[in-house]
Amino acid sequence: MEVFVQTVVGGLTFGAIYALVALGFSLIYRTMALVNFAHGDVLMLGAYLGSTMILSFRLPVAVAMVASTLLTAAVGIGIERILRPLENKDLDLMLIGTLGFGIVLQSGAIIVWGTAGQAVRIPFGAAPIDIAGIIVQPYDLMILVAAAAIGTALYLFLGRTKLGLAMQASAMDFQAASAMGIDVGRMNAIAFAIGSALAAIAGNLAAPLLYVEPTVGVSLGIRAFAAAMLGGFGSIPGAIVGGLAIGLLDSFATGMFQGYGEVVTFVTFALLISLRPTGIFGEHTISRV
Amino acid sequence: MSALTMPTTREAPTASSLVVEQLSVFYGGVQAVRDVSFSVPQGGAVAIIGANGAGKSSILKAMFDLVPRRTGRIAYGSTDLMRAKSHEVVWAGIGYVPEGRRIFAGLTVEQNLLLGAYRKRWDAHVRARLAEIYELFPKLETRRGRLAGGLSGGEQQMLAIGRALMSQPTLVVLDEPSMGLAPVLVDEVADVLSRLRTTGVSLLLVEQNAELTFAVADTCIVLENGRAVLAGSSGELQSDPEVRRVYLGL
Amino acid sequence: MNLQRWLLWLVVVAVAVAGSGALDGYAVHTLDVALIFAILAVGLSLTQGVAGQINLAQVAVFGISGYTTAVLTTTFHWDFWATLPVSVLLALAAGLLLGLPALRMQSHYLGIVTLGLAIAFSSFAANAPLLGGAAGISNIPSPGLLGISFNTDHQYFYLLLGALVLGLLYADFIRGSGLGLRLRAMRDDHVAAAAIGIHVAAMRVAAFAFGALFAGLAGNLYAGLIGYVSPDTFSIFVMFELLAMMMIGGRQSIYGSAAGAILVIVAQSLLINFQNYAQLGYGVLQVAVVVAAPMGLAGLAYRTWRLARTRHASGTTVQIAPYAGRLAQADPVAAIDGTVIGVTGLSKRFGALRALDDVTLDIHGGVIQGIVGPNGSGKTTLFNVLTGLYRADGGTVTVLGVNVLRRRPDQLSQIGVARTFQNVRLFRSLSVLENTQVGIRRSGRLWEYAVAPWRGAARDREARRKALEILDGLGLSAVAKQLPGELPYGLQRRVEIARALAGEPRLLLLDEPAAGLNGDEVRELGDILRDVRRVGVNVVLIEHNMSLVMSLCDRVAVLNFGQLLIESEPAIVSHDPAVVEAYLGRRAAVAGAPVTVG
Amino acid sequence: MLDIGKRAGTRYVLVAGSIIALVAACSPTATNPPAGSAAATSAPAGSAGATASAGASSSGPIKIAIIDAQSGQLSSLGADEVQGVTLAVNAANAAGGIDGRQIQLQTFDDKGDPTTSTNVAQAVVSGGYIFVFGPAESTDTIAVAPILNKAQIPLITSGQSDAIANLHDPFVFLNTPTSSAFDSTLATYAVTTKGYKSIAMISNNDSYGKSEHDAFLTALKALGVTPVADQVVTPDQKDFSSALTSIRQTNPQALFIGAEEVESGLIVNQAKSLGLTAQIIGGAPILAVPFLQTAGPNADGCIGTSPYIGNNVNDQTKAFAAAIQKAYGATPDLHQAKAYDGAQIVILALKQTHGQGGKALADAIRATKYNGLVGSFSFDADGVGVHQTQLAVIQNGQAVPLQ
Repeated sequence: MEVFVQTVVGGLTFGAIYALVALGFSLIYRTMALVNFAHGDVLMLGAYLGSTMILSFRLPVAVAMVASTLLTAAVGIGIERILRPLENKDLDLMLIGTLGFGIVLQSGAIIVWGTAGQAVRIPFGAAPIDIAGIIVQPYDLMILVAAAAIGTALYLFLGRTKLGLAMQASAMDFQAASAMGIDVGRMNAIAFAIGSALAAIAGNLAAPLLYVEPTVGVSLGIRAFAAAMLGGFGSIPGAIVGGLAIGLLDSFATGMFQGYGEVVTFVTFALLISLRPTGIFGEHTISRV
Repeated sequence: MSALTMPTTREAPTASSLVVEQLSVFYGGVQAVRDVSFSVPQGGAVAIIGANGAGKSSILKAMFDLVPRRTGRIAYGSTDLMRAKSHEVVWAGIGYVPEGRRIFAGLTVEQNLLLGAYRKRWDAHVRARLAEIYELFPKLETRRGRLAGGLSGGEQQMLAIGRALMSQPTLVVLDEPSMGLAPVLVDEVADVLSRLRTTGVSLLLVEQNAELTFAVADTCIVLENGRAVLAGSSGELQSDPEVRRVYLGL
Repeated sequence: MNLQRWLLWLVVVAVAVAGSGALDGYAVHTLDVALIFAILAVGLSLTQGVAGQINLAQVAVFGISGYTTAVLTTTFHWDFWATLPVSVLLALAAGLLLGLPALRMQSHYLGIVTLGLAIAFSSFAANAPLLGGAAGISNIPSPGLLGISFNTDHQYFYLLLGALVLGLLYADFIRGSGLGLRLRAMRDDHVAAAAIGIHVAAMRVAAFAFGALFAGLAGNLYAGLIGYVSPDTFSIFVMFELLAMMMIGGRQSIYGSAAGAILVIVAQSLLINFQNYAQLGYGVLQVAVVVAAPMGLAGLAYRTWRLARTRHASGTTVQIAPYAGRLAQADPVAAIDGTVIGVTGLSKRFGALRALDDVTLDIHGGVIQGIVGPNGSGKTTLFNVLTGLYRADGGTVTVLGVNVLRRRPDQLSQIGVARTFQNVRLFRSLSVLENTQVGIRRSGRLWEYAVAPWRGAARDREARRKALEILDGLGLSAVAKQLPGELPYGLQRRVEIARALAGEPRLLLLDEPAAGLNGDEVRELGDILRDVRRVGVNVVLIEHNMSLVMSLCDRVAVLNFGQLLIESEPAIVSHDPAVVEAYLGRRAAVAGAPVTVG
Repeated sequence: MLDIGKRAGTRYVLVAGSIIALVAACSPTATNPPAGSAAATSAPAGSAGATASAGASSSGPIKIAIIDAQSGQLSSLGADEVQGVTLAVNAANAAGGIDGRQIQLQTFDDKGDPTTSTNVAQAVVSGGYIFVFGPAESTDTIAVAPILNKAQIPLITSGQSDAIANLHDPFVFLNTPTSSAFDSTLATYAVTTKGYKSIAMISNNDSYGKSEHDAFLTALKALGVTPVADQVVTPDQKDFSSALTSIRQTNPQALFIGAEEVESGLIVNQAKSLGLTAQIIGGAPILAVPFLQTAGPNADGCIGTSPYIGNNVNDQTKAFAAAIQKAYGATPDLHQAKAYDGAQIVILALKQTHGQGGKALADAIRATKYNGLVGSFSFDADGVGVHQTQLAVIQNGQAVPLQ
């Protein structure tokens, strides 16, 4: 029981990180139909920017977080410019184009920061909460709360604000959206900026739990992509639920099957997606006539 | 009279006429529209009729830069639409009701309408406009919180028209507003469009439904294979055997 | 293959053999690895480039074969060559399994599922004691054959060169064969492919099987070359590299993919000491390829070649002969008596919309039947139900005496139903001839291409002859080698009819065949359809062009709001008040008088 | 659609023909009898190259290669080793080289990928290199060993897996003790010195983790102790709460970690936050910089074992650390140290052979006795040179020798 609950706690913490990354994936996909395989590397960039500001420039953690998020968002706008020709292309092209861009980001990071990584500490030293042997770190709780808050904020932004509605409209029917006077190109740039910002936030939040190095985004990116699919690609609640689900699945699989955990995670995932390709909250049409 | 008010002088772009000259539209190697010229005077109503595939919708799409390639001249007042991007056409004061409605199915009725006024600040003016649209289409008000995708075909058409009117356009372009509508609903659309005309808004209409066309438009252009083969007032064309031929193959 | 091509191959092989002798061990070893990846890329090109099935587990299948070879030679001490068939068969089995998800999903869904399975494989290999865990399996013996042991890189080079050349020839044969046509047709448009009788599910699985075949061969040879396998060898990073090689070379070209693999590996070996900047450049190259040359180097070469050729041939524009009634030269066949299509109480709803509402309609043999009605009246929905694209919500439909509800489109095609689409749906990367050839039906003996290619080739020649005959009949011979996108719209419509006729249908359904045609083309269409009926094919068309309907059709059915208004002779239909109202409105119908013009 | 060359056959024949002519013109060997003759093919191309460089070139620079990951996930390891080797070689060259000949050092990037490793191994063979330093990754070492053996090029690797020693390859040498040595030191300390009865294990399943796992388990069994928990994780894993909670339930006195630096750091962090109080023990990663960075304050009190426990142990290590700091601005750890030692050994051996490579060099390396940073080298038949590791405890972020 203790193991079970503790596994849930651990799974949810990393699940929340996956959820944040998956949110960015989904937002970019639903707005401009781009499957961005460089998203994990954008996370890496955000994490490096944040950790460098903390370690080298001695900025306060909160300032570093905000600044690195804004900076990554700005970079995201640039990336959107470069990847714009890939929108609505077939997956082969998006795959190799965005993977190629990921290679650019990774080798760029090695050139700038070198191969050695950076470690940042958990920003506050609050005592762990112990409930009948189940230990919850305040930082883990903060990540969960942050993911929930960001997910909710994004949901409200998309559903309640003019800009959010315009982005949704562009995603649903870009021709009709431009017939409303919406500049669809700008919506895409904004979506990419927000998606990149989400990756940067996830990178900053995850940094104290990991070690910031050029390849830190790879395994996070793959799991987050799986999470976005499992939740239903393009769906905001789906990204959250999918992220938590992958986090839990991963934790239980490695707990129960040890070294074979990764095998179990991905085979289970493949089976689930095969049974329900649309995911939990998914797109309703997969192949149109 | 109508719930619709004319655009207030403060906000209105100068009402002007639409001029289309020598317009051609190409899809790859295929020419869908060949050297079509016409104009819609300020406050006028023009309809383009013809069989499926004659190129009617392509003309409207060309206005909004939604076709692969177009040549010729399209101007609305002082705005050269050939140089405007899709969304900038709307800024010039043109509202568009696309073929097949193209409402945002995943958004609510009210969100759809508000997006029609995307270029304006969503303030009291827009709220007032929204109220006017609801007065014009009372059914939409009762469904304001519902997802637009769940509306019936007729309601969706009303929504598409209402959405286009939210920006207080001086010219409204409609692509087959009667498609798939029951006769009673076609009458309703015709009624709305007629009332719209009384507010001074110009109309450009692509239609299959002859009754609606002749009821609403002053002038009709008959298109065949991308070419304008006939033009005239609704009254003249209504009894023209050529039109009958186009419609019924007699 | 003609003499020129044989000569070309001879020269290429001779250059490779002579050139390799001059190279040092490193260069040859690099080439060896490049050749193995070329074989792998050729397989991936078949699955992904030719058949359009995203496969991110090609390297995992490669690994399955490599590990099989490793385990059998080291643990069980098999002879190297004895492991080849087993390795390939296991790879093939893995490929077939991998193809199953493709039956339910495509594009990025298929991508992430195959990626997930690939990760699962390398993770499994890192754990399984039989596979040596993370340390892998070393000391795999290199193969020997007839007293020659391939234990140097130079000797191995000849072995690999032979394997690659055979692989290329086979892949190129498959790509151009009837089977390859089907795979490419499915990639271009799987709905239209099903409508002409292609079993899409079988083709998707076959696509993965072909990829696996090459991966199996490559894996076996890899184990023999390197003598060592480990989970890292078959990681997803290697998969992404392979993908890049194929894309840079040109995914839809067999030769391009192979060249891409060789090029990338050779370039990497030359840039080995500039790693970080080389990686940066490599990433930039990938983005550039996608943006500037989505069909890779092969695409660029092809475009250059086309450009040179058209400049060469400028001034000689192809003259299209008008339709000259060649179809009618075929022997007239007795039309079917009685009901061809029997529809009873048919309903189809989309949400709240009743697209078809209790439609009952009998269409008889020997007549040209028109179906008309305003936009949105349910005509196309009716066709889609008749051809198996939509499931009906109620009612019964028999076509040619067979109850067709719940049948797949390709099964209906086997019964003898062919159709055209409202917006021409030709296979855009197949030539006019290929578009027609792929429509020719054959009893499903596609496995022949795998086990007895010469028999498949003979059938292809026969199919090609038939297709040329059909094109000749429709006056399309002059454009047989062109791509549909290069033709005017009217001719594209005619090609679509040729494709439909290639299946020797007994019933041809045409969805707005006159849309977008000019007056002459419409008249020609009428002539063609009359001749089509004369050779024994029942013709049903949806049409808006009323003059065509009135002049061509023997019977006309009118739909409005998903209901049947009337079904009768054209003259009666056009005077029916309900029809006039549907088209011209109530006033015209009530006024009545002008209707009697005709 | 892309049937290139279908109709352009003639042109291609011409092009291909001119390529032949070009190849023939450019390469003198191409005009020799083709490589099909029995003599040419049966002699491995590699050994021909090696013999040539070993015998013929008795003047000019002596070529030595480093094969290590310079990109990809293992690149930081590779970068460390290049520093250690370069420092030693530069010093030797400054002091006059080998009988007046300079040592020329070339780094080859294998990306940590076995296929690439074998590629670059061939490059080394063809390039006339007489000695190879590298790969830090055991799987890559196992992949390249047969190629270098065939070409008679000695190799000193930094991999410590027992599988390398088990190759019994006369050309392969290790500049570090094997996992068995590390882990028997640890096990003896835990069981005999501290008297721990309940010991838990957590290790990952990559080649390093697996090797550590097996070695520690064997050492424990030899001492008559069965671990109370034996959890296996994956190298990519980020969340260890399930494994660590299971371990916590067994309430062990010590927890052995068999994983690389960063993962060990993450495990320690999560173990501490779950309230696990067991003494943490582990191999060399526990004393390395990335671990200390990742674990931060949680590293204090952890006990690791390594042949090189820090830069402040004696004058030799202090001088070495200062030199690395001066040359690269970096603080060295085991990776630089063992690379430096390996390079010193080969330099000594080269002096013995007067710059000759091949079997002579291998024999000379085997015969070399050297008192280095990581211990006293004396090679055994399997190529293992040092057999001792020392224990150290982390105090205030520094490794301190354990008395």
